[in-house]
Amino acid sequence: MIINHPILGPRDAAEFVYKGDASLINRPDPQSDNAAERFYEYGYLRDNPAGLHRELWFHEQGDRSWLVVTRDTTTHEITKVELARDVARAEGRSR
Amino acid sequence: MTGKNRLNGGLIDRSTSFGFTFDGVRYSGCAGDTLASALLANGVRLMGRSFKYHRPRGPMTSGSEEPNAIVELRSGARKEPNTRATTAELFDGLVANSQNRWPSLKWDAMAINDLFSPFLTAGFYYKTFMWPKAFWEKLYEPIIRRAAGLGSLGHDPDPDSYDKGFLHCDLLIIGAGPAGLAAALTAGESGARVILADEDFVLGGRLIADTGMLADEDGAAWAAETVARLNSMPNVRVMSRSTVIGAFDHGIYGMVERVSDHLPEPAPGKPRQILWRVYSKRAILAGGATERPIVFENNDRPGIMLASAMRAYANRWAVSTGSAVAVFTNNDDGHRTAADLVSKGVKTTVIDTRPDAPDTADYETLAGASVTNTQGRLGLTAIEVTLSSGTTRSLTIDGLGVSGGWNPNVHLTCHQRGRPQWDEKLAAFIPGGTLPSGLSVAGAASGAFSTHAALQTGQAAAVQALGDLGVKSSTPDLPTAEDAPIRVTPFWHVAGAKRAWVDQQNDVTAKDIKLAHQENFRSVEHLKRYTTLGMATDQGKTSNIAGLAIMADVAGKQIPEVGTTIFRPPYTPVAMGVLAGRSRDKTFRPVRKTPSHYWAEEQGAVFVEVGMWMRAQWFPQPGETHWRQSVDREVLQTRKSVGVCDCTTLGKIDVQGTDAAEFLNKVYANGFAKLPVGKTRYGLMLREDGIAMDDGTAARLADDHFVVTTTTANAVPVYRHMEFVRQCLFPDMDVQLISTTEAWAQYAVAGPNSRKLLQKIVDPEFDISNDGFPFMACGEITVCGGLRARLFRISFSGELAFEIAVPTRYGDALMRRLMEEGKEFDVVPYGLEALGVMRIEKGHAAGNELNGTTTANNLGMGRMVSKAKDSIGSKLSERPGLNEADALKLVGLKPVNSDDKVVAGAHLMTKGTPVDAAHDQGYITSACFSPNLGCHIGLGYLKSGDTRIGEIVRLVSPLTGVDHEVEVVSAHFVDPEGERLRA
Amino acid sequence: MHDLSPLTPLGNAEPSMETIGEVTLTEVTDVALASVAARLGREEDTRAALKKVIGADAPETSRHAGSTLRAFWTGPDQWMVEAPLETHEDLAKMLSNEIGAAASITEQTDAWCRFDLVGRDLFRALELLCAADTADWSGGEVQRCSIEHLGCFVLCRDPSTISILGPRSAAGSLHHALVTACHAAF
Amino acid sequence: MRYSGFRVIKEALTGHRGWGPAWRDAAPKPHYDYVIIGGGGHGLATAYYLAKEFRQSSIAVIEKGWIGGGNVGRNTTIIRSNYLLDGNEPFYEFSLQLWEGLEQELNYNAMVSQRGILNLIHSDGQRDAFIRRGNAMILNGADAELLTTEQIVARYPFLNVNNARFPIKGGLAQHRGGTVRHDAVAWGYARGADQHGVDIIQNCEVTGFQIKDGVCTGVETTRGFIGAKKVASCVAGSSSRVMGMAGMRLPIESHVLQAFVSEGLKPLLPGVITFGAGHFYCSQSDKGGLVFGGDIDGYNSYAQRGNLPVVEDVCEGGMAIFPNLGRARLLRMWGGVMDMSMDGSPIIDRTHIDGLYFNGGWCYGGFKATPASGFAYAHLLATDTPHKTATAYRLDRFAKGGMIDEKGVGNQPNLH
Repeated sequence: MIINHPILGPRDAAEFVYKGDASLINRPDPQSDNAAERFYEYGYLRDNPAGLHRELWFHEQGDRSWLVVTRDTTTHEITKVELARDVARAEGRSR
Repeated sequence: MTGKNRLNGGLIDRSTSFGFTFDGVRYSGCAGDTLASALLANGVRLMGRSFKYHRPRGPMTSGSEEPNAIVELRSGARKEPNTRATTAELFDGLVANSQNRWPSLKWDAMAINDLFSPFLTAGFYYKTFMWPKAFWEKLYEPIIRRAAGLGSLGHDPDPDSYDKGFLHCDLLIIGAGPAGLAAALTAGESGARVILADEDFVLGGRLIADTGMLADEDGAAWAAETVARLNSMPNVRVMSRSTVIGAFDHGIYGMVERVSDHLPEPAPGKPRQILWRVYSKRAILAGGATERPIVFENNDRPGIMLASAMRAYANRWAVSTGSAVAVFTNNDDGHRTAADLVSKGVKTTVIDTRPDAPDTADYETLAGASVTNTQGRLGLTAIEVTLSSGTTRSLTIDGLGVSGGWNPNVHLTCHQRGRPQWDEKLAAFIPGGTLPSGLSVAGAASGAFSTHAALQTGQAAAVQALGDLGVKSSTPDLPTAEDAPIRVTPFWHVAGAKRAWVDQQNDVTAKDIKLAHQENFRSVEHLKRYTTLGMATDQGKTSNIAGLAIMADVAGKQIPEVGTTIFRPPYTPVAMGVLAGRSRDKTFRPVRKTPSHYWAEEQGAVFVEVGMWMRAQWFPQPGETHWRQSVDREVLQTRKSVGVCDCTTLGKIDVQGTDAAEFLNKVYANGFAKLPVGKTRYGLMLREDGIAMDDGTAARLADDHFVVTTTTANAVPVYRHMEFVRQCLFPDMDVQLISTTEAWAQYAVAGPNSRKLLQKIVDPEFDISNDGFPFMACGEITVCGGLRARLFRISFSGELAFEIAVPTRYGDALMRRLMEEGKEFDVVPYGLEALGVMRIEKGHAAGNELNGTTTANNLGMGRMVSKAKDSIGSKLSERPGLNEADALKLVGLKPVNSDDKVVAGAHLMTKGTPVDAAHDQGYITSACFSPNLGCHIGLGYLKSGDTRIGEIVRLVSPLTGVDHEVEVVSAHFVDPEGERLRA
Repeated sequence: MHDLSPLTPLGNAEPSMETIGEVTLTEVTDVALASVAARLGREEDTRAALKKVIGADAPETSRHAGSTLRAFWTGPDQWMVEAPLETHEDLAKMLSNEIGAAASITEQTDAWCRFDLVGRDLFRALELLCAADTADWSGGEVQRCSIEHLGCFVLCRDPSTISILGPRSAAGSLHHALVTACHAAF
Repeated sequence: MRYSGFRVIKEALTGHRGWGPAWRDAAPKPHYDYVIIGGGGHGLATAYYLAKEFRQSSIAVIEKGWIGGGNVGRNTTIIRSNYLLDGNEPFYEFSLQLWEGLEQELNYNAMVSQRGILNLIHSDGQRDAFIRRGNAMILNGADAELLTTEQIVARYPFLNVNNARFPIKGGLAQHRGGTVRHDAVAWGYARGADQHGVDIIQNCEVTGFQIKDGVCTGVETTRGFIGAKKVASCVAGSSSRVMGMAGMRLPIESHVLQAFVSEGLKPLLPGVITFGAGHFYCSQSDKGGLVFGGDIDGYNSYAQRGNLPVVEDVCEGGMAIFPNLGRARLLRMWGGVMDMSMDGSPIIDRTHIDGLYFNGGWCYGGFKATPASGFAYAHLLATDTPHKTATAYRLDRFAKGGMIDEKGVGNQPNLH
């Protein structure tokens, strides 16, 4: 596969390490009252769609960026690649 | 003249004659021959035996789709089983042998199977060999296994080397026939980066096998000129002997270049083959088409082959495949073969299934007739023809060409599960469904069969592809060429034929297919799996369609209703060696060496693999005959005086930034915010699921600068994890991470005299006394008169100990200096084993304890998981299942009888309970002989272990025959109070 | 001045050098390295400071620039600085003084081994080693990629000079891979 | 019709006219007691044992394509019970015992070949781990033997012991492990289930569940609604898709695992062997092909095909231990969709919806588990209590912290 890195352009997916569903960015608030339940769902439940999937890839043999790749799991077609850091900020994560 | 069947003309070099042997008999052929063409030229038709019935077989084709003529090529360590004689290039001294026969190809004892064929129908083995039960492994299976299989693989390591490489292009063109050449010419002239790949060693596709004219020159000449023209273009890379084996995601193609297979052996330093990973923006499949046979009684004898193959042997290789031949056809192309043969002076008769067959004065045509049987034990001698009148006529011939029409080579279009679609006019499957992204198809592969159509569609495909890339293409003039219409009347199998072969290599007959249908194996995939149709080394290139047709016939359906099977990579079988490339033997993976590696070699150290690292395991001294002697000495001497160990392999990560401390608070379960500058702290890192991930230390060199260490094994995953936390979870933290594992040579200097030793090399302005540099202190210093170094007062051994780091290039010199200066203390270097012994004696957890299922609670570090702050893993570590009352706890174990061993991997049982899984109490993680305690000791996990100190439990290892009593003790065997550390 | 003598990544006192066909392969040990990673919000300050240090604009993505002191891009707002070891043994400290708190500086001199390939058509060896498309590199390019399972930097100094930086501890394996590829290609 | 050698001979002499269909193609009835979704090995085995062992009738297996078209027809045919953890080992040992009698049970020769499986050991730490595993196997009633390198070389004389990057320091053998002709397992169970009255319905895809007030009463399919007292999902890689129609999210990701077969060769490998310092496991089929595989590609996929890097990684592993493989040729490669669970272990459980049951999360342990999975699932369906060897395979174990993590890699499916 080829991942079109937003900074570096097309790179062989073999340079990357896969983590999983991009929802892993949305780590629950440990202070929230149902934190235990939410951490369980965060840690263990997945949509696992047959179709568009937003997923995390780490450019280990490259610039060490974590990316959010939008890929169709039935065709492997990639329609969008973003820096995970930008996505995380956009989704309200900070520090 | 090489061979009695050699004709005039052809593309062989008669001036270069090659000697070769087949089954020990010497023959000679020419440069440009394949093994098959050379054997045929010498009058050898019998080249193999079929898989199941051991029927005599000769070449059916002249290319890579060959099912029958497969041999063991070369000898000794270079022997290649199952090699197609039809593609093996002849070279001087080539050695080939027939396979899957005994004692000889002519007299094969296993041919007896042919007599028993009524019993050996499709799937018969699923219905028998069941009784008695034990006989399967002992009797039936060994017999079946010995009878099965084709060629045999040698035991010697493959002596050749293989390379892998990476190519980039705008346009990859697969196949160098008329369509591919036209496409390459067009794209090349347009300045695009082009790769033109063809599996053959002479480019031109059918142009070099046929006699058609392009404008006023013959096709082969035009092909040669065009190839020369392409070779002269710097932006075009023409690659012959290069098979595109698979279409993978996003325009990546796998291609195998056979660099040296046409040579007796590869030139020094050169690979046998190269696996190219081709990155293409666009690709054109111009892989041509494959003629298909017609299925009739005894259609598998040597001498019976595809009509197009007969034509190719005559035209390209100047080989006559019979003195008197017939062509059995259902389409006009069969007549082209007849015409070519007649023009070469071969007496030819055409048997055309079509009543309205074209007629000519050049040869006899039997219209509306079909071949209903054949004779000849080891090769064709005669055929029986049933004429349109119904009467039969026997023809005494030694060659029969069969033409059932042509199938486009759609294989690559299926590699991403695209499904071919049926074309009624061509009576063939053409590319359909979703093609691999960026791939288009031209020429015969797309169903454009005439040479004219091939040239035009090739150019059009190139123009289209370049257009997609925004490249304006020039359209060079293409020569005029034949544009004969396709006239084919589907005719798949002669009615009533039983022992008529559909898949010749796997011996699947028309009858087998009917039986599969009768037993409800009706989906194409069931048919394939039940009869093994299309599962042979040719992947059904010549058999699948006929199989479908017969299935459709029995099911009373149309072929497209029955469906089609999709082809899988690779296009043709690929040597495992080239898929591995250079990653084999000692170079399977890189070797990482520590800074003291070369010094340790001089000391005669014994090394051990730790991941990719090579680490000194122990340093044998003269007179030491057993490793234990060395290790015990290293341990005792370190605890008594001082020892030095290379611990460079521990991961080191530079953590900097104004939020560095806050960041470490997130990734470590315990707190780091309040760690003062100049101090080091042990840190336990959890995965988000609450399980211990890694442990190490973090040294605070400045407010905004930490140096974190990880275990050797986890250096990379921990760095990746920290980057995830930094970029994805806390993107606005000001923290930067840099791995510095390799930058520093780091040595543990341990033992009561470690300070004294270090004081001799640490520059005087630095006070490393217990007050000036207490336990867990760290700092940047200089040594040996000004060399920058880092000093940490941390201890894995439990002794007064330091770790000192200098720039890696000085690591070797520092080790030598430490040994020199340490002489007065009888300093010892110690290896991984002694390191392990001392950490077990001290009760420090390591990889065996941090096995990915243990929690801080198991490790006895539950209290370290700070509730005061949020850290990765803290929440999920609270789950009840991870905090049960009888949870495993890390304990020490010591044999009751001091001679008994403690074995890592042994399980623990409560005394008096049965020894079984239900009563399992835990297991030993690490064990060693402790020279300090004078007995074996171990660390292990025991249910409620922390409350069972003093209890005697059973240590059992039925696997290694161990069963004795051990006492549960504190994991801290040595200096439990930690006084030595602080001395 | 201390009296310890350094070892090259290949384990010798002097850097190795060999010729394969028309191509020379040299172990390079006289270059100091330090990484520069901009602090959050200080990216522009870091670029400005880096410009002062290398006498050229901080290199953009996948490029390198400079003269005596050079820098190459290693990641977003992150660079590696190269300097003569002779004069810049303590490069990291020197950069810290220059760049101050705008960036995190880390000594990298001994984290890497470096081999230079000099000769014509070097891409023919490189295409057997890594996925980088080096055929039309003209100078100034840098790409991190995997060579024989090792994470390496490939820098094009000029069309006939390529530097390959790899993990120092695996220098022997990397060197072997380069030699093998050169023999296969040339 | 009973199969036997005599029958084969009789039919041979009478033109094979007597062979009937191995199973009937049934048309869906409006209602069944049990509807099993998925005509793979597990689904067909479940139906077989439900009918035969638990004496249930009115059972249908519905399959969207053709039976045995999923992983049971795409795997590397290995059977073994060399597991470490108590949650797993008894179950896989039970499965191995069922394999041992399968042909006689089904009167179908699935070629269960107990030729032995061998895991190579390359480091001291690995030996410690394998000793712990071997002991766990024995304590659970399975067989295990620790072999020396010499013993291994005696069976595999071409093993790379002298020139290996990672030396071979012995191996853990399970002699009762081996291989089975994978397609025949599906066909044998289908034939057996059919003979016990199970309706096998091909080309029948589930499009939805009928769920009223927390009770599942049937499935919508491409061939109409089929009512059921109990609906049992058994669809491996499609688990998330199917259970998603019931509004459930699962602790599962679907990943592609590639498998490979070489050209046919005369007998080379006596048993099953796995490399311990890379990704490669291999056996030789009775037909002569080397059947081998390695790691999953590592990214979520439903595409039933993989990519080159893993192909290369697997062949590197093969060459690392068997340098003579260089001149053998890879013939065919394909991919299967694995239901990779969050701890690498399966789930056989009721769901929070009454009448809806779930079986999945097999990772690549699925094929060897086929008989026990079918038996245990049938037990659960018939009795609503888990089979004694499958008590740990609960859906709620992740919330409660009762993971069964053989590899110790945590909640990341692609690492299991």
